[in-house]
Amino acid sequence: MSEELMQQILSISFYGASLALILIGVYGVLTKKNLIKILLSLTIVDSGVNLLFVSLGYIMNGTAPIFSPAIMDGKIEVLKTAPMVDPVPQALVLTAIVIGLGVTAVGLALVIRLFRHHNTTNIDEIRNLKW
Amino acid sequence: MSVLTVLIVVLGAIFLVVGAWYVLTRKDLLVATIASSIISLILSVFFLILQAPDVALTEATVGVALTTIIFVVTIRNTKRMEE
Amino acid sequence: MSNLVIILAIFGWAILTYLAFKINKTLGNVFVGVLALALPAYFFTYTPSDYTVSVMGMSLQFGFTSFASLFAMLVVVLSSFALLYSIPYMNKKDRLGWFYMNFMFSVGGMMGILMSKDLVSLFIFWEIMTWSSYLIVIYQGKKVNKVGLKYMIFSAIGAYAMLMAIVLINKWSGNVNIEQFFASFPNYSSAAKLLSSLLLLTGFGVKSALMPLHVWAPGAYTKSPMSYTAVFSGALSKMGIYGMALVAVNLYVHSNMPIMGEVIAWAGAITAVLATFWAIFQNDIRKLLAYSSIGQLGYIAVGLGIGTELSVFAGLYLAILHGLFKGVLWMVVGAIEHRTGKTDFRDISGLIKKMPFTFFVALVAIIALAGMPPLSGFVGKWMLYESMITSNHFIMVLFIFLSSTAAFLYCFHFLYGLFLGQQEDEFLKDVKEVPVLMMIPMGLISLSLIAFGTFPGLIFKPIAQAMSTLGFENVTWRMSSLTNAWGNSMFLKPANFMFMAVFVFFLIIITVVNHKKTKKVGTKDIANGGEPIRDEDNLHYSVDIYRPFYRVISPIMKYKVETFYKRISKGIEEFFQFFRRIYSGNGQTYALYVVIFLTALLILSSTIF
Amino acid sequence: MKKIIIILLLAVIGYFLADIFFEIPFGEDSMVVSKEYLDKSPNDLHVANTVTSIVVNFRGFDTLGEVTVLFLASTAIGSILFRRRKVHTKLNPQRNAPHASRIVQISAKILFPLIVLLGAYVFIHGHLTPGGGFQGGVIIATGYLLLLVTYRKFSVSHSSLTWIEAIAGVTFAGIGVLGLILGKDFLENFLPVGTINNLFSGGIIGIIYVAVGFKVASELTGILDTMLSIKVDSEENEQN
Amino acid sequence: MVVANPILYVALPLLVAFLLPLFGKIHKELIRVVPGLLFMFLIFNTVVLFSEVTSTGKPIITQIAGWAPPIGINLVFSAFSGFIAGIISIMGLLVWVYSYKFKKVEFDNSLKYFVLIMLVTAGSIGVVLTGDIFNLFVFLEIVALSSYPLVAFYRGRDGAEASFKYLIVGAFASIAILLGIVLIYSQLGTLNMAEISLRIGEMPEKIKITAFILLFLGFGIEAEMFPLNGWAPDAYSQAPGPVGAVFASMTAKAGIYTIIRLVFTLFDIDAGYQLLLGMGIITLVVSEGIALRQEKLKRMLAFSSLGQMGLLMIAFGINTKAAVVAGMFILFNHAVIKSLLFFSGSYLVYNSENKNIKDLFGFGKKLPLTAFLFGLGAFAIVGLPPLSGFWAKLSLLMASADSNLIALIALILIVSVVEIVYYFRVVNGLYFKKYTGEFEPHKPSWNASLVMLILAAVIVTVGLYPDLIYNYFVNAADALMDKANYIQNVLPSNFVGLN
Repeated sequence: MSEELMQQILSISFYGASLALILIGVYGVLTKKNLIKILLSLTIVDSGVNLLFVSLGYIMNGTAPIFSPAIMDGKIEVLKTAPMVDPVPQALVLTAIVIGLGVTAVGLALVIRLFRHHNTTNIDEIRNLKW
Repeated sequence: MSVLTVLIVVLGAIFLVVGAWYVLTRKDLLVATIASSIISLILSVFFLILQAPDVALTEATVGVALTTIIFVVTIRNTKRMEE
Repeated sequence: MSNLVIILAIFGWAILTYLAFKINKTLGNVFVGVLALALPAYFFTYTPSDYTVSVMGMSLQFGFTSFASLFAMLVVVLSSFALLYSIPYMNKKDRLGWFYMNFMFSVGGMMGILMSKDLVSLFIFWEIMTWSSYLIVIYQGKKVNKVGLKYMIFSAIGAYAMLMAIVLINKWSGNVNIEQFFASFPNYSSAAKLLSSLLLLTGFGVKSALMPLHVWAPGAYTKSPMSYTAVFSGALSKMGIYGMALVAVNLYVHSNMPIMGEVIAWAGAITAVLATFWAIFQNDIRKLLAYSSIGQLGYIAVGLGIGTELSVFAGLYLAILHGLFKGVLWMVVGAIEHRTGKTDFRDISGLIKKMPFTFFVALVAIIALAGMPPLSGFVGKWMLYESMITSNHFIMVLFIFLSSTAAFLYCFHFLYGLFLGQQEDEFLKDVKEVPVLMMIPMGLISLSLIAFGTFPGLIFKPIAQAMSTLGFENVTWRMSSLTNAWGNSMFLKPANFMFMAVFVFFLIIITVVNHKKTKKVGTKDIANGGEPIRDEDNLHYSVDIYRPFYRVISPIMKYKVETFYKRISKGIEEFFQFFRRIYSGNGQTYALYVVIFLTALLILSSTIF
Repeated sequence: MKKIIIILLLAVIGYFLADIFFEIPFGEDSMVVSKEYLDKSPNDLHVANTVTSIVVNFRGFDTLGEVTVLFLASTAIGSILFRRRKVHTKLNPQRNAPHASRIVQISAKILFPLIVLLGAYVFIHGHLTPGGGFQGGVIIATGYLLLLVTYRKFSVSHSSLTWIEAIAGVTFAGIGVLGLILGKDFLENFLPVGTINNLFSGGIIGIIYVAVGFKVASELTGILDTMLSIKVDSEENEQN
Repeated sequence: MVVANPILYVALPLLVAFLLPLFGKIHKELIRVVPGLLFMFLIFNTVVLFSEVTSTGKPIITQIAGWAPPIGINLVFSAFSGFIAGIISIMGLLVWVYSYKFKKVEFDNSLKYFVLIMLVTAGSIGVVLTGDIFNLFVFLEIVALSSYPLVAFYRGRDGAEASFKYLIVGAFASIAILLGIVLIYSQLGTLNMAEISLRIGEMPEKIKITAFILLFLGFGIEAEMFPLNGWAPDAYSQAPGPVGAVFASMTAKAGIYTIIRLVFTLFDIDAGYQLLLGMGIITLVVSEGIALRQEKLKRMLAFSSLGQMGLLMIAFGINTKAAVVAGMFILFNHAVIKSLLFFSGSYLVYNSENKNIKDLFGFGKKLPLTAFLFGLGAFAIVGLPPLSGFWAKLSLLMASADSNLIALIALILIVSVVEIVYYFRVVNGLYFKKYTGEFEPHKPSWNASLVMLILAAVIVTVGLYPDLIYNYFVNAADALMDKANYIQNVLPSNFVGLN
């Protein structure tokens, strides 16, 4: 398999997968009636965005942005044998994942309280506030 | 990057999409939650392939373990089945 | 001393008065009295000077023109009398501090309007006047209900129309100075001319209660305490006239837009007729006076709208005069309300016996209102008719004639129903003449009305000076005679004496002839065809005395503007009721809106960006 | 019907997004600022793991925010599911259920220190190897989760959690402020950077990541404890 | 040692928030006292920094971790962002004073309450000050995550429901923002806002527009733009009284700030201004119209608040200097007046279950001061002179007249009439309807009264003498509109001039 084709296939799989995750997730948020399902869908969307971000930072045949002793030879000077992938998206995604966790956790706590209050997890039945 | 990796990626991508759909359609929330944790697992493999070990580790701990646990706890406190 | 200080002093004094009432009622009353005396004393002795304040890059100018000081005179005189009158009138009510504070605020607002030489400060003081009068309108609390809201809404519509005009003028003229606006108005494009003048007219028209915008007036006039209504109807509504005179004369007469003048004049004429009709059928004296006020303001608008020298002169004369006699009449109503606690014709009668002074004052004011010779109203009517005839407004003459004739009906109703007619002893038992402090203002204004009837030149002089601000230089006037376009002149002194002599003569004759036939009758004293009279039957003569007349003209009276407004407001509310459905209460729907919005933006991205 | 509309909407969005994304070439080097990071991380900071140096130093402010987010999440859950202290012992049926089987209990006992050790390793070596404060913290939290699930009556001491949380958080923010006090920037390194690939390298980065690890571990344990100890009976009304 | 530094706006609240549980262990009263000291320090910080900015005329750029802007994150304290940060910190202090005795809450609850209030303040200020777009996203998340529990703070209300709606929509916002950031980063390789703004021309047109749309959507949700603000009325109305003021004066300010930065600084898309203007008009009309039909006081206030946000968008969308100055004025007014309305309004309906407007009938006599201040706020927000609302409205109208938007003037004024109708309905009811006797009035504590009086004094003072703060608005507008200056100050070395 040639390098070009591989790149093509990889780009389609990564971009396609993340796009599909985002769209499926949004679809879930918009159509599922169960509160927990909605939050599950939101985590799926989050995963999609994260995957997209990381795959944008990827460089073909790059290595992880960690300087290992083999490369280093114990010297301060850094030797680069292979290009390193972009570390910034990784750092940002790290943050994004934790934020997503926080939001999901708060959302689930709200779900528990809503369930105690309304005795249901159907979003259509939780409509005390309207108009 | 070897052909095998490409193959894994393609399969994984398909599995991701199917898994996401499965999560949405499954009426049993517990199963859906477990399925979503499997999605996270595949994602963390993807991150590893994309040379992002830090993210992979985070996704593996947060997405696979912690998020799932919180969901399970919530389901225990509410209803297991989606009506 | 700059002009602005007066206004600030009034505002500061208002707050001090409020605090004084918190401490002690007597102290508060002293504060009110001090302002009532100090205001005219200061006003008639100081020398005006200009003053400029710079706010947010705009320069706001203050100073009196001679036109403004004409109105300022009216405001000062009327409000100081009304303040004096208030002291006994309001004595038994609560929250006096609040009342007087807002009273003084609105006086300060009116002075501010007259002092402003630029539109922004005019608007600011206009709004101060508006909300302070609103706060007085709603002062009486629960009884008021929706009147205050209606007043506020209409004021807001007017004020915002004015604000829009100001903003546009600022753009088109480059600044907000009034004189420069007039100077640059001829250079406006015709659309700009039309838009700015329509907006300004709406703004001023609301306060002067011109016909389609008068809806608030009857309620607001009747629901505020009478001592304030004297100022409200007498002076505050003149602020609308002030603005309208400025705009009408400066813009249309001098800038060749007579069509707008015609609009004002016709609006005034129609207002005069319809409001007078409405006044006739009222059973509440306050309502009667309120509609009468609206009608009278219509005359003034006619005068200003026609826009010839004589008509403007007549309009201004009527404006000043209306302020005075309507002030007295409201005070009379206040006096009656103060002593009897009632304002309905059904409940009041025969007050002449117990309140002769009030009757006399009311008589003078009513004659002035009706425009009969010995008193000053006649002079104004005379000039108004003449100006209409000389400017070929013959149909309008008919309207005005109809309205003034009809006005006799309610004038009679007023006098007869309240002071003459049936007398019930039990009703009159506790009624006394009003206290001296209330008599003084009423008496003094009535005296001035009599004086102006013979020597109208006393007011002609300041009006003539004021006319020079409006671009009519060298208006000729005489102290006690009227000349007309055809060269005839009428000397008022002999004419009035003659008229009075005839009047007294007939009075004596009628009294002598009827002396034996008169007898006192109560409201239940009535011949009936065998039907027993029940207690709840009110057989007061003056109730519904014009019912046959009403039957004749009822087809016209059916159409009320109010229903039209009601329908509009209802339509608007229902329209937004529909919008409320957007917020369906379902979180998912809100998320869907987000997605729809995103899709719309993406689809339209090629056209928008 | 609604679903079809939604699918159509999503199809439009998907079309536009796909249109955009497939225009961005995959796997090509388009680094601008990152080049600086890759250069400065080993040379100036002496940190082997560039991601760590970005997370803790170059973009340390983000991480402070991130730690705050977790802190907020824990506070938020506590606030949303707030219980009174008195009724805390009255746990829900789940917690009152019998303990897990003995095998599970013993293996949990054995596993727990190992898991904590792993977590500690991960965050202590955050600047050398993949992983760091978050990952290590989460791993430790899962260790506590194991205990919470296995021993139904096991509960974490809230007081000590509070202390750990506070001290760890204050260490992070305090190190930042300390930089200010020492006349440097907020979060700027003021310690010797050491030799690259040694444990003691990278100056404050290691310390901060350890603090983050403790913070994350305690927050997440707190969250888990709160969520697991929910009482079932209906809530009492509070009015404003 | 540095006494005042923009970084302290964020660092100190976080530090105190982390430490607050420990303070609670020392003495329970410290939980309430310490946040107040913090807010006072923040105001001191504002005063020092702002005087420096005013005297030098240049923004203060703070690097973090010792790296110059494109590499490290930086904070920009300019006449514009600093002004908003100042408003937020002052409102923070007032909210603290107000809620000092708002309710007898238990130890744990009041701890959480003050932690959340501090963090929402810190987050909002962080959003306003930061010069890095991903950092902005993080702070927006902090704001959102502290808002969710605040909305759901009381159990007796439907706060959880409101909070959940907010969470769903807010999650969409964060996804959209993150996607936008991803697109920008993939093309420009940087996250610094100054550098993005400098090099935005390098982005391919299509990607640029999509990124703009995504960010506009995300920030629009935070800025309570019309079709995206379904969460807002629920959140405003279900939150505890002071939190409504927090939303109006802090989070909404942060939201509108983001969208202003997006349109004014980050992107060079001219249609962005028109889009903002159009959305502002729609938001204004729809929200004020719906407010007309509300039966619940807080919901009405919420919709009115949305209307004000629309007005703000209009002001900034016109994009002339005069309009931006007017926008700053409205922003200031909205923070002050809406807070006063929420503060006084929540005492008027204190004991009412449903917070209906008809529950407060006749309270004018029962709670004279509170009712009076509510009335004053109503007068001010509809723009009656001589209160501060008038000048803002006047300057906005004059600005739109200068841009030949005559229909817009008419529209704003018509909407103002609608505003008058519903506010005066309440005021009328307050004073002139019969007291039902169903609900006991609750007298505000002295600290709440103090806060309301301070706000009222500000409204009246600014109304009487707008020049007192007018210059700050002008400076802020200058700082906002001078994009080249912003870039040059942040990136002195890279800057060669705008294309």
